[in-house]
Amino acid sequence: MEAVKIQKEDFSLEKEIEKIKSTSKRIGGIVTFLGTARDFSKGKEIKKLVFEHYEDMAIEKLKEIREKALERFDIIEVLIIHRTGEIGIGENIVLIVVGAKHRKDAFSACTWLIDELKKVVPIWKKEITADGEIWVEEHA
Amino acid sequence: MEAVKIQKEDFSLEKEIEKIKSTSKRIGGIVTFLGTARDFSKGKEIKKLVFEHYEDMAIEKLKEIREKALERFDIIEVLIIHRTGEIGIGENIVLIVVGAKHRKDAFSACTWLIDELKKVVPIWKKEITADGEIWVEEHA
Amino acid sequence: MVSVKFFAGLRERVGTSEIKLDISDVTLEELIGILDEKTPGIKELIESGATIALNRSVAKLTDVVKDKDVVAIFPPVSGG
Amino acid sequence: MVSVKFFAGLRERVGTSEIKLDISDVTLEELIGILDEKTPGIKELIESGATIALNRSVAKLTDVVKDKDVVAIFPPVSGG
Repeated sequence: MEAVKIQKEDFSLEKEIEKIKSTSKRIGGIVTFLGTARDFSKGKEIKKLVFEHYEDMAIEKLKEIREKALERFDIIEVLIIHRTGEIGIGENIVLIVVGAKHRKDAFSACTWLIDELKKVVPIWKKEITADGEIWVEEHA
Repeated sequence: MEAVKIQKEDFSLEKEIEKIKSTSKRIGGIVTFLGTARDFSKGKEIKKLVFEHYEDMAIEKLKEIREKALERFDIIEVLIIHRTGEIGIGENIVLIVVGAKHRKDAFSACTWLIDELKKVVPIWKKEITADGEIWVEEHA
Repeated sequence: MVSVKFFAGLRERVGTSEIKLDISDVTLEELIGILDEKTPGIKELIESGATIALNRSVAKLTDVVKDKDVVAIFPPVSGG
Repeated sequence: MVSVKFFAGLRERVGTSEIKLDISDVTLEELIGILDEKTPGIKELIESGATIALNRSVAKLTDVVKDKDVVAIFPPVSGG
């Protein structure tokens, strides 16, 4: 099982949840965060998004935050997928799935993981609007 | 769209997520909680679970907590499904899906909803173990 | 006629899922007294931590039950 | 040979995704000085908030770059 992935293609939530479930019968709560492309951001209408990533380092960083989460929280398994390239409005961008015995640990780990991903993983978002293209560069 | 459901059959996460997405292009974060049947609870090995519910009131209470969440949090849509009857180990029990512009609101609402569901919705769980059947009756 | 429903562990301990009572304009406290005369021990079971709902809303012992009302008595919920 | 990669907005402002430098045993600070001589203005771009990674780990300006190392210079990340 590849626990972290960066890919152009869309992903299936159902399949990723099945993967998490198949790792242990001790799982009682699965919390997922799915980030999707909004049509509006800070007053600008968005037509589509383009993601660029630093391939080697981004995968390493995803592995690193996954392992930190497994150490820090009482959880059983974590899967992370981030898409790259062009992403249309309403499409999936990122998926984090956390399986744990108890829901509180799954919620804490999932919240921590997406915050951390947005801080340390070298992936960049460009918003394509009617007025032009803008790299999003504010700090998390 | 039926926003809250209690049903014997399993449900599809993918379909519920598609429903949430189709309600608005403003959604940027979708947080889901999926409760599944663990094989172990407080030192006892579980063979399966049986859920009983007070039909009329359970549906009303699900609608009530959904509406409260929509008032209390800056979120766009909420779907809740709870299964009833016999549920085998590893199977799905409950699904809560929350769509919001921003992830923090989606996480807060989803956590609040599952806590509230466990407190006020008239559904009861019986654990079937090798040693017998036990209704779970501790307070949340 | 008032319908009194029992659920889950309480249903099993009481031994039935529903009791119909030909009463009206009594408080829930009085209704429990009437139930206890018919099925001794019910009062104790209820007092050991049951929730009472009147027409699908959680109720107080002083609430008054009328004809065609539905009373539900159940143990702490454990869904999710 | 040291490879210097640029990403996202910084890549567009610098105008290239990679510059190869035939250097070794210099600090990252010295490397930036060398880049700025070849492409004036890079130093300012980097100092206005870029992250510098050396062999895929975030690095300090005093870290030393050796032959075959990979340096990456990029703006604040915005994934997720």
